[in-house]
Amino acid sequence: MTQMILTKALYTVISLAVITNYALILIGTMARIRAKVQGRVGQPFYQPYIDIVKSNAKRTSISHGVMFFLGPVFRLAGGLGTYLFIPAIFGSVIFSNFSFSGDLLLMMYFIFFGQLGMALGAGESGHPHSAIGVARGLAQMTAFELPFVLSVVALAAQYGTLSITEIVAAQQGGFTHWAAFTNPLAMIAGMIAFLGMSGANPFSVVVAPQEIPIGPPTEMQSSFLGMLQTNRAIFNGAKMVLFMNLFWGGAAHENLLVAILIMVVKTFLIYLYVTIVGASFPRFKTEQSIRFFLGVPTVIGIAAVVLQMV
Amino acid sequence: MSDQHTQTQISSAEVHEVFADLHTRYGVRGLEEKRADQAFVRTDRDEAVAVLTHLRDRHGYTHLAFLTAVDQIEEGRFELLYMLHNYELRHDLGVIVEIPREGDGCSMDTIHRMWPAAATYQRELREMFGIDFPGSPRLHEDFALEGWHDLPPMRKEFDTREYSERTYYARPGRTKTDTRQHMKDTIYPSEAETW
Amino acid sequence: MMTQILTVLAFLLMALGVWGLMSRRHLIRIIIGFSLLDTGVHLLLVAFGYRSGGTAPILSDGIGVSGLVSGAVDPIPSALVLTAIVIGLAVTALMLSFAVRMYARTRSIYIDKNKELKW
Amino acid sequence: MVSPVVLIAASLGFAFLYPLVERLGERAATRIALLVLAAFAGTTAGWTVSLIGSGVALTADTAGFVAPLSIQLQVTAVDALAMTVVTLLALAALVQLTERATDRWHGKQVVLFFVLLLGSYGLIMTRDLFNVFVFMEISGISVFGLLSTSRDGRVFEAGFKYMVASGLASVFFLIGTAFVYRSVGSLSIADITAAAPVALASPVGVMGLLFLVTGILIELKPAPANGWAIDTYQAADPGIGALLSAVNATAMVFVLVRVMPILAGASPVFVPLVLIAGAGAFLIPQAQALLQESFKRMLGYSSVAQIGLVVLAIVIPAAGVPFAGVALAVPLVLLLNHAVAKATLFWIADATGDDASGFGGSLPASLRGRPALLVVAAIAVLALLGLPPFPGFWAKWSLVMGLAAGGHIGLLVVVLLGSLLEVVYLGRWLIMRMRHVDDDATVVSQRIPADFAESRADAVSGAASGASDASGAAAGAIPVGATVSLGLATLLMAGASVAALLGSGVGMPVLIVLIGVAAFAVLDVLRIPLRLQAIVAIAGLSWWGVSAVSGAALTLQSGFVLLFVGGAVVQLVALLARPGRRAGLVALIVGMVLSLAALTAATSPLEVFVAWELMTLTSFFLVVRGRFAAAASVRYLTFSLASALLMLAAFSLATAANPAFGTGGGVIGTLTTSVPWAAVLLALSVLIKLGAIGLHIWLPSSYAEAEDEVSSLASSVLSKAGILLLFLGAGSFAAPLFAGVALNQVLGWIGVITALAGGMMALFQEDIKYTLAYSSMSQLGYMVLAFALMSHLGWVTALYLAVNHLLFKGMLFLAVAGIVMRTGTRLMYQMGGLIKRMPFSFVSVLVGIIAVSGVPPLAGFGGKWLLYTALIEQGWYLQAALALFSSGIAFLYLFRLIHSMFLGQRKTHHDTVTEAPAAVLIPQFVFLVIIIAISMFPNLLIKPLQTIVEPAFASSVRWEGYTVISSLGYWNGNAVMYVVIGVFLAPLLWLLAVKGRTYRVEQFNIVFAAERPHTPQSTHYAYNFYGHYQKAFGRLLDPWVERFWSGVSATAGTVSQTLRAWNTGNPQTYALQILLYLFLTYLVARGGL
Amino acid sequence: MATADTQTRRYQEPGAPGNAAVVNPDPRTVTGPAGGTGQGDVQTVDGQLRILTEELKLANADLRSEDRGNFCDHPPEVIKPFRAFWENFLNWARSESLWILGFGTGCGAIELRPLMTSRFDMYQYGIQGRPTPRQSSVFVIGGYASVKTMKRIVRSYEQMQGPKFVLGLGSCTINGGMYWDSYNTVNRLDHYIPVDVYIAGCMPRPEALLAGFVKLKEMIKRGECEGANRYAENFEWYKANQKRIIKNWDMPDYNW
Repeated sequence: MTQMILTKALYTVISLAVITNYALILIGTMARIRAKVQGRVGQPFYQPYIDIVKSNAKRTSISHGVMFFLGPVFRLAGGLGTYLFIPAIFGSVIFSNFSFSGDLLLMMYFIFFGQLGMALGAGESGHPHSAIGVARGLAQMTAFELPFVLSVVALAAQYGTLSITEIVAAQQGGFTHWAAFTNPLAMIAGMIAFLGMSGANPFSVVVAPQEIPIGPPTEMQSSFLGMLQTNRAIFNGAKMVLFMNLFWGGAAHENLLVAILIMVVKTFLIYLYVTIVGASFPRFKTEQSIRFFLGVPTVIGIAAVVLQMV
Repeated sequence: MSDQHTQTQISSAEVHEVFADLHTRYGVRGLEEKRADQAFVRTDRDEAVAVLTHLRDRHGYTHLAFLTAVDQIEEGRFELLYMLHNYELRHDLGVIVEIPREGDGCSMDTIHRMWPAAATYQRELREMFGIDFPGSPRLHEDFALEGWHDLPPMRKEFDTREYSERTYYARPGRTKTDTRQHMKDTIYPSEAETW
Repeated sequence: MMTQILTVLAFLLMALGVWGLMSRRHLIRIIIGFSLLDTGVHLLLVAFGYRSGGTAPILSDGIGVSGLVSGAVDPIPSALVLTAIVIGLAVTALMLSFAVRMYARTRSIYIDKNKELKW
Repeated sequence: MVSPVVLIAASLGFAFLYPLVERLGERAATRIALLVLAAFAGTTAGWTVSLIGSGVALTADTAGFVAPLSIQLQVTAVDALAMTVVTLLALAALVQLTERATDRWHGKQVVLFFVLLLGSYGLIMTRDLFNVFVFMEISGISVFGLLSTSRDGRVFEAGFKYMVASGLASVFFLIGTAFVYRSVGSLSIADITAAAPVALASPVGVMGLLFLVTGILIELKPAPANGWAIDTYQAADPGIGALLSAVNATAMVFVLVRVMPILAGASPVFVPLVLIAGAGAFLIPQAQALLQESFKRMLGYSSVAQIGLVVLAIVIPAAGVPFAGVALAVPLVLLLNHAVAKATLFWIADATGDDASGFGGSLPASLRGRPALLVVAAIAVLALLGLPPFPGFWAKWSLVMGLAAGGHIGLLVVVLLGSLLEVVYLGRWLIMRMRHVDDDATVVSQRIPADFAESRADAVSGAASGASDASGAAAGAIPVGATVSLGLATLLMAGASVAALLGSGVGMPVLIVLIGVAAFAVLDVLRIPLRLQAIVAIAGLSWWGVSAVSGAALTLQSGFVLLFVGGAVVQLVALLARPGRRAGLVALIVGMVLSLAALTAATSPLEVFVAWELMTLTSFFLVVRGRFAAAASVRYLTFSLASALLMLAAFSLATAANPAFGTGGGVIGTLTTSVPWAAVLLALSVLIKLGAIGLHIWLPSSYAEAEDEVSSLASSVLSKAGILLLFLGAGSFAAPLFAGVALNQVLGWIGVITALAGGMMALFQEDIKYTLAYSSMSQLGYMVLAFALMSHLGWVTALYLAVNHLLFKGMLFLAVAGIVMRTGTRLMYQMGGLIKRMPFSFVSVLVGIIAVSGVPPLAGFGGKWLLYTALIEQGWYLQAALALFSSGIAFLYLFRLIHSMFLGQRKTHHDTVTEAPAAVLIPQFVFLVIIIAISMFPNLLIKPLQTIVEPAFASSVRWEGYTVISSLGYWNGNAVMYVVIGVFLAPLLWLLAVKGRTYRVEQFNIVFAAERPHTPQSTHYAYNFYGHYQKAFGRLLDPWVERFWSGVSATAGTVSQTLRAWNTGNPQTYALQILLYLFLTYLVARGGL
Repeated sequence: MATADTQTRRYQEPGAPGNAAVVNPDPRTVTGPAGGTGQGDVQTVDGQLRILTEELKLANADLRSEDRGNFCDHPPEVIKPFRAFWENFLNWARSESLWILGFGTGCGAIELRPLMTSRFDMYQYGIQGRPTPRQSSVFVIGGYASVKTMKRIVRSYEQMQGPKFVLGLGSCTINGGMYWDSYNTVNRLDHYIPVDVYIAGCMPRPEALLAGFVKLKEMIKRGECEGANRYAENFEWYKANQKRIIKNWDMPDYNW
């Protein structure tokens, strides 16, 4: 028993280390790529590490209260948990994480865990801009949730299961088996929702730096900010892995390193897609993005579901 | 079209007509025509509001461009300048009112009921010159300065350099150089010839 | 035959009464109409009890009970009418007194000035 | 035995002798009169007892002849009972009358009174047609005389109209009598009845009977030819009105009873004729009464309507359970119920001097602060509305059952619709009288001060003040006489209720409800403080609950008993925080809980319905206690009773189709009916109670405007009654309804749309209690959705959600109660930053909202997991997506709730706020512990729920340790909890390790664009929190439903306005109407033109 | 880097008036916080200036009484750096991740903008803007600081979390520049907040600004930028100076 727990703990640490470092490097690299596109040198690819170290190296921090203090903890816990409830690499024991605790529904609801904690922390900071950011973020979240849910339901209907592992298993055997190609409508709705989920342009009104300085984390600093930066990497990684699993066949290979490579490539492409869209469009207002998500993507999602029903 | 817009629509004779009217009614004096589209008149403090009202209602000077003051410390008075504008004629008319600098006399009737925007000018004048405008809204609230307790800084007897030295810890060793000369001598000696 | 005539007459009287009741504005006239209506009904009752050639239903020595049963007009309607007349009288009196009070209150004897209560 | 003649003679004699008696002095004379009446009452009571025993009638012939030559008086048991009640009411009326009489009229009034009594006795006893006329006229003349003693000068005008109308009626009656006599040759009713099929079947005979019956009907004041009667009720002194309504009308009904056999024998047209007349007489005045501004006039309309109902009951053979087989029991009970109740209401109008009616803030709250009078008035109104436990209820039940059994669907609709209208105006009257004096009766949604100013007084909830302190209404002393009369009437009603209840055959659980209420009412009378009462209630209910479920297997019944009683007991603890006394609060709560329990134990449709009605009533009286709850409780009462009436209709239809319907009880599917319409009505009824979209407009304001503890109980416990009923009627909903669509599919869509709409509306509320109320609506929508799945997992989900909702909504509402108690406001944006002052409340709310929104690892997620799994399993994909979307919305409003109250900036004047009292916190933490427990170990809850559902469906999930596995997915609550603890602790330890020196700063120490925040009020972002959401949805969020119901209300008003304009106030119009009525009866008899 | 340096030299000849290139004046060497009667002395107005109470809490005496409970009353504290290697590592991280507070206090702020452009690309030096003082580590005072702005500068500076660095941009921050005799412009920024690097010029070009940043990075790496600690050490002195010019002090004594 003890040995089992220790093994699991070790696997968890490995899995988390891989995803954290990968996601941090991915963020740094993507920033550098963006800089290159703009004709700049750009920050070093390891800049996210420096920033996190710097934030944690602050000598003082202020706390507005218990929830403020715990907010980033909740947030990071949400990110970690979300990742840990997803089997990152199909068929790998090390990367199966804690996916035995629950299925897709658990994962979808666990996303709220971090949001809620962060929102509470931001709320206790007493800063109106934090609250405004949270209000916007939550509103936008419910909006993109609808197409996302529709696409997930379409997938569940298609494969007759809510287990992520089984969904990935059903997509094995060549890229034509990927949900992206067997259920393109669901994929489209889901990938549009993913834009909202990642909070990049045009759905970045939550943090709108010019208007409501940085939104929810306006008051967050020092180690708190460091945790949020860490979470940003992990949570992003988790979401990309999830979408990779749902629509893009997951990462599966008998050789673990090849499987990781597959994951790296796929998530990189997913992130690139977000970056490209983000670089190409201006920011929506909150009500605009709500209307957007409840418009075309929702209709596509409904179409995907209806296709499964008939 | 644009020419018509910029050109003044009023002739000197007409300006004189307005002046004559004001003169006969209110004893306005001292017409100075600085430009074709700009003239100044002087009036007494007691008549000033009536003159302004008359100008606004009868002669079409509906716009208060600004209200400011000039400290004529040598003559011991402030000159309040009400700059009015007539949109139809594209003509500016400055009404100069002289008021005493010191004591209770350093005050003027408020005109914020005629031009609500005037209240803001009057706040500024109160703060910068210490001119009182009884009845003007929010007159004694801070305007540009926060918590100023000294002499109103725009009065000429206020020594701003002395105040600065007294208050702001001048850094020793500061020298003053004529900028133009410095640039010629030191920074752009080669290019200076071409200026 | 007599019965039919009387019946028709009774209904005519009733119709007259109803007409008076419905068409007059003056309270007293309404009451008169009402009385006419009453009278019509009484007449109807009497008419229904009438037996052609019958005697008055009075129990006297000359006529025995059997003679009365066979020869006299039906006594019950007459008895009823008597009762009804009394009652009608009482009601009419009450109506008149109410009319007086209404007039005292509103200073108008006309019905359409006396309709505060409605809806 | 005393001969009937004696009674007549004694009445007459005493009336004549009274002027002599009066010489003994006024008081003595009054006493003698009362004694005489008492003797009458004794006589009639004696008759009743012996006649019920012997079963034969008491007959007396006058003038030494025998019938038909003589006038025959006869008393049956029914007659005797009616006469007893009439006499007792007369006794009460006399007390009231003599006290209120002016000197001028005193003696004359008594004389007239006895003449009226004589007439009434005569009408009941006589068996001679002409004699009926005589007694009618005697009654009439005495009524006119009594009328003229009224204070209101308009009474002469009214009396004049009455005389005209009554004169016409007499004329008709006489004409009819004449025809009948001519055809039959006898005036004895017995003879005529015997001869009718032969002698009166001719056109002439029928014509005569038509006149006769029209005359009688006119005397019964049938709508639409009854304006004169209404005018009279309005102008007469209430005491006279009471006599008119209770004594005179009662006696007149007996005339119809006598004549009915003749009519039925003579021609088949008369039964439908009288039915139509009765239906019209019942329905039309109910509509006309809606807009009345005079209470007496409204009562007048109500009186004539009630008589209409009695007329219906006379004709329809009742087939319901109570009084089955007793001839005329239904109309008699209805009649006497009406007589007592109506007399009571008239006397109350007299005692309070309040003749206002209708709806508006300016109306006097004349029963506020007069608890005794309020109880009496409430009893009268409830009895009049035919609600349990009053006799009228059983009669109405039987009547409706009879209508359904007889296939009179149209009449069924008329009766139910009329009853509903009656609920509206009488309920409104009662609510307006008992409302808080501050209440302008307009509050149906949140109130926000126009200038957003902090105003404590404005937003203080009803809870802060309580019911007992309100004595704004000038409470003049009630006259002794009125007290006696009202007391007598109430005793009469109570006695009748007990008798009817015992005779109705309902089981013990229902009786326990009433015993419970009565017991705690006694405690109130003894002025026992609230806390003590609460302790007694907690102990009693716990004991009762434990004894009810101990040893029993876990079934739907015991499960719901646990839910209801357990939930209520825990929340009752919160009452310990309230010092002082609150009359009626505990009694009503106990009544509500016990009636919910009775609902689970009901073994017949009647019991279900009684329990349902009792639950409605107790909860209504709980809701109406709120400080600004008048308008809300009008909606609550109207919709609740509409729901009850629909249920009644459903039951009657179902029973008519299947006499065995609903017997059994307490198990899933008891109330299954195969009649589609019954199923639809049942579903509608339950949907109203569950606040489904479109039918929800009563819910938010009722939950929100009630006192805080009541809100909590209503939302967490009471709302589950509908769910229970869904399960009881489960089998009804699965059958295809039309075009292959089953009712449960419709229910499912309604459920999910309700969930979404409720959440949407909760988003935009500033008032915390409205937010929670809308949230309840939304959650109930989920339960309906889950139930509608009609699958094992769906039902487990429905029950799971019900339990979960009870836990977290109880917690949230109680936490809010504590906060409102401390901060004195219900508006969220006026709170803020309370986390530091009320940390325990914060924890409770936090756990509550996590549980509601379904965020793992708490129990709420279990509900979500079950729901979506069940939905997807059934192929309800779109519903699943919508449900998920609305669960996101739920997350939004819940965050807003916790943020606006606890986070953000604390107001300076809340700096000294303290934590909620322990008594309020304890129940919250009890719930909290339960939530944590079932989160850790979901099998603790899900497995028992599976057991409950097992009888209906085989299990479709299996367990592996703590993992529940469905055909679609799996969930291990235990593991999730550990993972969450792990991922939470790791960052926390990391943070504690690496963080530099952390300074605890205040809420104002924020970066504020280099400025400092001005005031907490201007820095707290809470008002219109989701403004952008509103903007995004635009017109979609318009209050369509509210508008629809306003339209319905306006239409009803227009109809009422139009109908009442018919009563022009002109005697000639009235006369014309009477003639038209005659013509109409002729048309009906002829079967058309 | 090299380009920036050259350009700095091109326009900022040492020795030019007010062209102090990069200076790091220690306030204590100019006017000591303790005692002294000179021009730069602490002028306690009627002896009223008391920042700390006996319990070493901030008195917040200038706030309305009902506001006092809304603010923290803890004074700033000196926080000792870690030791050699570890602190060097942290200093490296701090110097490579300079987040500027997006608060343009004067006309010099216009020179900040070009740094974001592709031409100057401050990101490559680990510099980026931040909209809130809480998350920023560098405060660039963009030129003249009027008294009114000074109040906001003090607030924002105090709200930044240490270690924090201040760049004085332009001559005005050094000695008032062309506003040296103005009645409402401070002459020496370092009397009010600790300044790490001055960049002289009126206005300095973006290249100069970049050179300043480079200088700052070097200083941070050497562990010389302890402005936050200096501020805490000489808290009363700074506060007295600030309160001397900021007359309507409607904020807490330390803004946290």
